[in-house]
Amino acid sequence: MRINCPVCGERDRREFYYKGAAVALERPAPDAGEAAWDAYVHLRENPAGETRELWYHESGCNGWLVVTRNTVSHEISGVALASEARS
Amino acid sequence: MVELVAKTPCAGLLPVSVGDLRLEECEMLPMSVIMPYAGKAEAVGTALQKAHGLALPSVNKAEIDGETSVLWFGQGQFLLRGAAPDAGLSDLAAVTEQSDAWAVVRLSGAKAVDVLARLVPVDMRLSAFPEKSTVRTDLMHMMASITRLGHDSFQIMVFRSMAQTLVHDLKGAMEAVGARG
Amino acid sequence: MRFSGLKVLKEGLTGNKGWKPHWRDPEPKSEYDIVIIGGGGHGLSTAYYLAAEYGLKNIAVLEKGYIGGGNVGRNTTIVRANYFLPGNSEFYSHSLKLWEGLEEELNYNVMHSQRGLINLFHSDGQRDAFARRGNAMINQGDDAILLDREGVRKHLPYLDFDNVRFPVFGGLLHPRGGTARHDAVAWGYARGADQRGVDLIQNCEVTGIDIENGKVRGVQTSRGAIRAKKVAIVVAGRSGQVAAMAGMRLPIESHVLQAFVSEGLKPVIDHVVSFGMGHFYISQSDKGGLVFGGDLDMYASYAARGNLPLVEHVMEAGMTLMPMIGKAKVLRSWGGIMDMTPDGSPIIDKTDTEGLYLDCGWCYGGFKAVPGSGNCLAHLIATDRPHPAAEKLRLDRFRSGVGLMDEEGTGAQHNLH
Amino acid sequence: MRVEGKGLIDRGQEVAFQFDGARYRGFKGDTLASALLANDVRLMGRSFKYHRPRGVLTAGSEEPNALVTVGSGAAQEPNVRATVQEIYPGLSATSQNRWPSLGVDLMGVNDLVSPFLGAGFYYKTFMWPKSFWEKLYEPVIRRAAGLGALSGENNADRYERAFAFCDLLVIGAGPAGLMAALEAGRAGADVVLADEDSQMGGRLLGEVEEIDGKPGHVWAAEIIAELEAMENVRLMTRTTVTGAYDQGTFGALERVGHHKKRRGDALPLECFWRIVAKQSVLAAGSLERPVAFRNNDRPGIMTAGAVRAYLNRWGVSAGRRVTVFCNNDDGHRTVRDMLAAGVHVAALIDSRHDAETVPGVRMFKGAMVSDAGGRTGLEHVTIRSVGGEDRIQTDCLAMSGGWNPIVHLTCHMNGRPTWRESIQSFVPSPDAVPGMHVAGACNGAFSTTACLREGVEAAKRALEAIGVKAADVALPAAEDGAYRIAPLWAVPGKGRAWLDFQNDVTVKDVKQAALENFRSVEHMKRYTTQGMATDQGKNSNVAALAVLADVTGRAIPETGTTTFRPPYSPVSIAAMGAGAQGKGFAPQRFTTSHAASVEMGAPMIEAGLWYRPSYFPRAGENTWRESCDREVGMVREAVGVCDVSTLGKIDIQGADAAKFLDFVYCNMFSTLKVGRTRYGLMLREDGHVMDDGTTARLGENHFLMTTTTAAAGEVMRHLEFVHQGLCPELDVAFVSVTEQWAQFAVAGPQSRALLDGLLDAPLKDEDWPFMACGPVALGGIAARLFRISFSGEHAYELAVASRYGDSLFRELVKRAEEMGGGAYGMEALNVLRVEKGFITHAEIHGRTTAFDIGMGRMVSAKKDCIGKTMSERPGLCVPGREQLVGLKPVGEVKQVTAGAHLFCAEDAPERENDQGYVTSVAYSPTMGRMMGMGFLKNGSERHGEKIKMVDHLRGIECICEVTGPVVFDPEGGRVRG
Repeated sequence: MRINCPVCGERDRREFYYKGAAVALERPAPDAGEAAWDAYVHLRENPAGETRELWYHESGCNGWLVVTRNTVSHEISGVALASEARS
Repeated sequence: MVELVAKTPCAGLLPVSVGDLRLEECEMLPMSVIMPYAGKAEAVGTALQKAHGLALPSVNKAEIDGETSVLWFGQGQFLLRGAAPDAGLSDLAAVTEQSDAWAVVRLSGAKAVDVLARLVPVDMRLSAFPEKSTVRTDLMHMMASITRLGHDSFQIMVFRSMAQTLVHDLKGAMEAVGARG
Repeated sequence: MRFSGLKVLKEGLTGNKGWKPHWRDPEPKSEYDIVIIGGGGHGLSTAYYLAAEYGLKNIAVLEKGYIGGGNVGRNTTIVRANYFLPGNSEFYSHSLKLWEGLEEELNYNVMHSQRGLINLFHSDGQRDAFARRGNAMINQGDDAILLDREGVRKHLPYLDFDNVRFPVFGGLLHPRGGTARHDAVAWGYARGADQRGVDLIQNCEVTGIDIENGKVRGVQTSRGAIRAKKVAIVVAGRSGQVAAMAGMRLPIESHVLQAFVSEGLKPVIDHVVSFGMGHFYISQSDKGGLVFGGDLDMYASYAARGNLPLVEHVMEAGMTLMPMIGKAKVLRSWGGIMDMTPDGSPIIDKTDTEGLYLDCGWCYGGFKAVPGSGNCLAHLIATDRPHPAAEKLRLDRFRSGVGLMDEEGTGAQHNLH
Repeated sequence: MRVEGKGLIDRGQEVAFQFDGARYRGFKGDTLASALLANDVRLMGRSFKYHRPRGVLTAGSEEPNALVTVGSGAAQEPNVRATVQEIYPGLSATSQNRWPSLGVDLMGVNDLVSPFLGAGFYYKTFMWPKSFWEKLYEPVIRRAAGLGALSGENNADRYERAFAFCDLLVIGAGPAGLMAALEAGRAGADVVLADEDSQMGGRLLGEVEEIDGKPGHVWAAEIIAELEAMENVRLMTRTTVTGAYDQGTFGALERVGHHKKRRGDALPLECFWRIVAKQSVLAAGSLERPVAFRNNDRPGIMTAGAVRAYLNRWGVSAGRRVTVFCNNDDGHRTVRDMLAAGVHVAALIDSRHDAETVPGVRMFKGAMVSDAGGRTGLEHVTIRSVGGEDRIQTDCLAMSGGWNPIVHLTCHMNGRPTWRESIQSFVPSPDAVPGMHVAGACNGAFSTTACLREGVEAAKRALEAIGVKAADVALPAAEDGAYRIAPLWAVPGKGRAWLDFQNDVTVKDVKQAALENFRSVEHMKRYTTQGMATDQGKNSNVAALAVLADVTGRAIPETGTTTFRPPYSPVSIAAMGAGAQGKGFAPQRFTTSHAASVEMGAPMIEAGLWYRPSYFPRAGENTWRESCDREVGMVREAVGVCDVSTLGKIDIQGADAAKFLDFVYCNMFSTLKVGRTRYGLMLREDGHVMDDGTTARLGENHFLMTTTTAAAGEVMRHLEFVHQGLCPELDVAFVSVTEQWAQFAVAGPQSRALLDGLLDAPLKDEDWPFMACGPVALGGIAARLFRISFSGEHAYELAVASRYGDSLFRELVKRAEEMGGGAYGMEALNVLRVEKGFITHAEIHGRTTAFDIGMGRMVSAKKDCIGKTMSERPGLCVPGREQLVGLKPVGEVKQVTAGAHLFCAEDAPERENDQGYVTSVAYSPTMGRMMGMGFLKNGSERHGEKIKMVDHLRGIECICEVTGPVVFDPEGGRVRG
């Protein structure tokens, strides 16, 4: 598997660390309530198809990336820096 | 007054030669990581140019002038090597002393690129990685910075504590490449 | 038909013509009391115990492919009860006890082989953690023996004790741990359930779950609608998709776990060996293949196949720990899809929908749980009360934080368990 | 039998080798199989289950029968295909899976009782009595099973791994692959051409046919020479592309040293390549399949293409009286070639009534071979036709049931091949692997002309995809015959007819599986073990599927498909894990004091990737405890020195640095004064403790964070995530300085005196209260000093640039020794911290909260921080949670052990009664007793209570008094003094 880092270019998967769904970027307010926090920390859409997820280019540029990837074909259709990808 | 003796990261480990392949430790030169503060990258570039005669390199590139070099070192990170950073830089960037943090070696020889192909998951052939290219990547299991100094010559950096493993891995690859003739 | 050595002899003498189907292929009825979605190990054992222990007959298992085609047929066949946190302890202990009587229970040789499992440790800190685990196993009534380095050497003389990156300090031996023939477990339960009247419906994909007024009414399938009073989702690997049909979002992320088998070799590894520092475990099948694996590929996936960095990492771990396996050749690699939960432990629970049950989140521990999971889920479905061995496997523990079972201590990041 | 005037072997170079101890001669260019056949050795192996005598079936890596063991001692390599192993002077191979010898194998008795060993028999028996499975049945089965044996010795050969990159990877160097490489090479693309054989050319090497008026192998050699001369083309022979992975990554195994007699130590035996290709052309060819008939596994029965290849490439006739049996025209070529070489062809049996007549041979049309005789070597076959049965004396049967495209790599990413009726086989589905273009025989194109054409076309499609202009390559003239086949999978009749040769799966087994309702192809395979042998069904899957389709009354495509998983052919663990043996599994990290510590005799132990000294033995000390007790005493009474450089150090700068720290730590850092240090506790977002450490404020916007050794990487990653992902607007930058600084703890009542003597200027009391930090100098060298303590003593940590670490450590130790102290190691460090109740990852093991470790009040109420909300979940702060306590043995037994569990004194030690567990223990020389730390339900409220510690594993029970975690100097006077 190779990921096209927007900073470094295309690199082998072994340079990257995977964290999980990009929902981790959408941190609720402290008072958002139990359900919102449960959803944020635990619940996952977990689609069999395209998903947005967080990878860290640990051995490369140190960039946290939002990778749009298909969980069935492993096709990667987009990569952006997390610092720029937040809605 | 106490007198402390300096020891280089690869002391006692290098140089090593296999055929025309040679691995040696680079001289310990001042090194610092420069991380421009928000919106200050351009100003850092100007200051760097003024103080050290080198521009801020673009991604995956190195600026080299004799002993002094600036490597792209990661997102918003640059490594100044060969000169103590100009004091004025500290107003524009987080400047952090790194002179002792890295083992710095030079691998040279016609098949140096084949040696690296055994350890590094990046295309390091001249066509893909010309002179003054640099990458942050892995070397076997270590985070590394690798820069092409010349046609057949590379500068390789890993954390100082891993110097022995670096030499072990490179030496093994040099032997294997050498044995193929 | 009852299986026995005598039967094999008799059939052999008469041309092996008298064998009967191990299970029927019935057409789905329009209504069942209980529908189990998923004809894997857990679904089949659930159906079996519902029929065998609770005398329930009107049950269907709906399988979108062929029975036993999921993770029960693609794993490294390890059976153990070496957990240490309440909830897991009693559950896996219960499951292991069921394993120990499984051949007789099912009249099917699942080749459960209690050859012993050894978890190696490589530092004082790891030894202490394993001591805690071993003591918890004994507190639970199971078995554990703490081995020092020499004790490990006696069992596993072929490890590299001299030049390994992480020297072996010792190991925790779980004598009742071992392996079983994975496919046979699925087939044995399938045959047992079928004999007791359960309809095993293959090539029947569930496409919807019918819910009215908070009560489950049945399912929509590729072979038509089927009404049911109770429905259980037992589809580890696909739990999220099926639960979504009931409007649920689960605390699960699906990950691929690769495994490997080598060419056949004369016996050389007698135990199940686990190398924690390298995320590596290995045993040798009765046919002679080394069966081994490592960590997850670490990215969400439904592809049931992995990539080279993990492959190489597993091989590296094998080479540092037991370099005598170097010349064994990997014959086949495959991947299973794991329901990873935020604490690495499973869920057997009711849902907010009346009559809808959930059995999921087995992470990479599902195979050894096959008997226990089916037995406990059957209890829950039949009595509407959790089985005592599974009462802590609750869905709401993440939200409340009560009774988390994070054996790895890595926290709520699904792939780290 | 060697045939004069044939073959591409070098008859000028004779090569002596051994098989099962007997000496033979072959020629350079021979494989073990061709050389044995040349020496009339037909029996080469035994089957897996029935131990049937077997000869070679094929001439390639798909060989299921002729598996041998090569070499001895640590170099012993089992399961080597005789068809792949090239001979070299001194090669020594032995047969396997037989006892006592290949000719007389007593396990052959299995064959006699085979009616009782049919498909799935073991699921139905061996169940009684219960205990006999592990004791009797399984050991017997295990010993009988398996093929070759590992030596049991550590691998002693070098293996390597490498990466390669290209625009276009061409897999297979037969006519299609050569043309693809030529097209791309001439177009200037960066090409890798890989072929598993020792010579490129593919089937052209084994056939008699012309391309552009030249013998095929001559044409191939010319193309190869042109490719070799191109700088942009890399040729890789003996390289099997084993797997297709995501985004154009391929695994490939190169056999570097297997064909060489003396490999020095440095030459790798194998190299496992990771090839990254923008596009690929699959030109892997096809495999001929056998026909199932009674006793079709006799040694001497081979595929027709193999018989041809042995003749044309190796100059060997596989028999003296050859018979050919086929259902397609390809078998006729074998007749033609054998006759041309002067080999006697006894008969041609073609199952097709309308087969074309082949002159010069007795031909049976519309006939089938129904049986074969000759136990250790074929002697005769029985031919059944409308005219009845004929028996023909023959020592070699060349059979062709048609050809199967090698679709394997197109299945590796879950692509499923599709059935093509015209060739009675599966072909790859389009786009099964992104960027892969399939050409030639593996695409179902069986004429040479079609292969050449498809090779060019595939390369052109690949070039177009990467924007390289195609070059003009003229299509050479070659054979363009049609492929005519009539399906014939299994000859009807009694007896056993083999499908999977190695695993002994017969047509009967498949039928029995269907009878027992294992009708899904996956069920059938698993029940019968069909396709699970070392060839992974290459020779048998399609036929087995066809038999299953037949008995279940379904068409083949309706019955299922065949799929394949990596690797294409088996790959050694040593190759894929190359470099990891010994210490290569993970980097070794050494502190600057390592050499000095080793010189002092300290045993070095692993701490993550680091090595740290366990203790520093002195003369007269016989056990680690003696050294450890002395070292603890030194720290408590004089001064100790300990290297703490392995702790993570992160330099944090920026206008928002303080604000950022407030967010990642649960306690406040914005209030910390410059020149001061504070202990910080970091939570995971799920509310549990992630890590702890001290952070120093070096300037208004400049902090230095310390992490534990174990969590350094995780914390760095976390900080970057929180910054980039959650608050990129903050102006803050991090960089690890762990390696920049060599840092030493100087701890004990004499620490101040030691430093005053060492530093260029003595420390002023008012500047250096507890938790102060700042710059100092020694010998004119800038250093950093922190007045922090992990021992509870008046202590400092002194950091210098790493180059001085070795020197400073020696100096510190020397000075400490002069003051009655010295170096201390991990054992003493642990005792000192347990005496003080300081936690490590033994306590913050990922399941504990700030509440559990008595630091609940550190979670600041004044601000949000990572983990705060979730730490307030009901389950994380309820009464009844296990909380940190100290444990003091008060009964007869004084031994506390880590990992023991805690129970109320009157309770049985069972799970239901579990009250907690012990995390850390130490013998405190200071207190003169064992002490422990652990977690106990409601522990903070139970100080003074007596509880029972039970360690089943070590057989220890001990009554302990519950205390606070701090054993020594609970008021903390010493650390401030």
